[in-house]
Amino acid sequence: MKRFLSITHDPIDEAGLLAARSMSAGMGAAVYFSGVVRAQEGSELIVAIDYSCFVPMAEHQFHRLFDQLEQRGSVESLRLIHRIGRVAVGEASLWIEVVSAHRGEAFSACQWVIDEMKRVVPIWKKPVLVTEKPVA
Amino acid sequence: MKRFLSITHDPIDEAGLLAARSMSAGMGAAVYFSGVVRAQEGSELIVAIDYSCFVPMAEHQFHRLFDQLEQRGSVESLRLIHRIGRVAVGEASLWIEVVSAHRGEAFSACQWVIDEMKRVVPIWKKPVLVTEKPVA
Amino acid sequence: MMIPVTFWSYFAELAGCAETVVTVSDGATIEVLLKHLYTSYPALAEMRRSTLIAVGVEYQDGEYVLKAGDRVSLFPPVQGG
Amino acid sequence: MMIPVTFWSYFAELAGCAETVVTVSDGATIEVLLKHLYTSYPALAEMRRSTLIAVGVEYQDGEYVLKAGDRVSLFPPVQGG
Repeated sequence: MKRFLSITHDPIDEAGLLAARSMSAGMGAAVYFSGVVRAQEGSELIVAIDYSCFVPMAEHQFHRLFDQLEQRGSVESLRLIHRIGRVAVGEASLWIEVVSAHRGEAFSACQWVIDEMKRVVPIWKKPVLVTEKPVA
Repeated sequence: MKRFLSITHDPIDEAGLLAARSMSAGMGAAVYFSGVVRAQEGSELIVAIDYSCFVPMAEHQFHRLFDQLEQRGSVESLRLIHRIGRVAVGEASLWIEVVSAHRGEAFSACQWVIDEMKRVVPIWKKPVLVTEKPVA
Repeated sequence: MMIPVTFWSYFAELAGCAETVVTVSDGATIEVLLKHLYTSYPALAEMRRSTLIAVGVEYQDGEYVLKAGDRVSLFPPVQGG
Repeated sequence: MMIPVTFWSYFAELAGCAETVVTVSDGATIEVLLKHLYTSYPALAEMRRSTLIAVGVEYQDGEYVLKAGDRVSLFPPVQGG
């Protein structure tokens, strides 16, 4: 299984990621997920989310998940980018692409990775409220 | 619900579709599916699929599905492009994007539209075998 | 009443044509129209269990009562995607 | 044995610092280390039911026996995405 993981402060370049996609002739499905910061977190209006991350552990836990997925044998490629630091409302914090022979596998693998990530990958959110002063 | 439907002979321009995406501040999830023609159809090696379509009925049936989705109220935008005519191996025949507040809704709506399409939208496939002569 | 009928996908190959016209009496159902059709196109009769039927752009079944101006479509299971 | 401990996310705010060092005897478990920690940082003790513990980059529980060189992390439930 091809894998690409990036935990980065940079904005997620979806167009660039798309342009770099490769699929072999046996593959029939690509499923993407783009998770975007919403203007509301619970009942509060926010302008951004500050993501913090224990990076070495996050990378290790992501690769453990990828290892498990690889053992299923149905996914050709998985690319995942998680942004950390301040992510403004309307910007993507997470982007995942799964390439597989069939769509069922691609959809289920993509959702599985997100579910498992939310269980084991050490990343945390801190909402930046509308009332707060911006960080320079 | 914003909707965009195109049944077209032209190649699917994923980059252009991505660039044209709009999401309001309340939306947190975009799920995309790209369905690509595989080199094998059943047990036979193919070079392309010829898609035929009863276009007015296909459009009508797609919009009936979109109407049902709209009644759920959770999807902000749905864009669907189905290519018809000859689609070579490795090229996309179908592209769908669903934008929703939450990822669960976006994933389920995207899969539901594909499942229902395969049940009711009058589009048919004819594989072009490796041995066949190309159509000029 | 003359009802135009269109065959889609490989049904056109089985029928040997993509379109035909069937004359039925007023108040005839699709069931009646199919009986006429299957006499003329026996290869289609063999596919009857996996035949989808539309009038205009809506699916209908054998009990549908045909009206002047209806256009009928016959096709095999759909395969989009 | 001196074990460095890191607090992540709002656990650092509750503790008032992001890192500390706890001295435990050889063969001590994480359970023992937590007892020391919770005496010094009572605000963390209140979070114990929703505390995740890692040694290095792997999750561990209270029964894990600490070794020289281990680095412990304490943090609240994760929230990626």
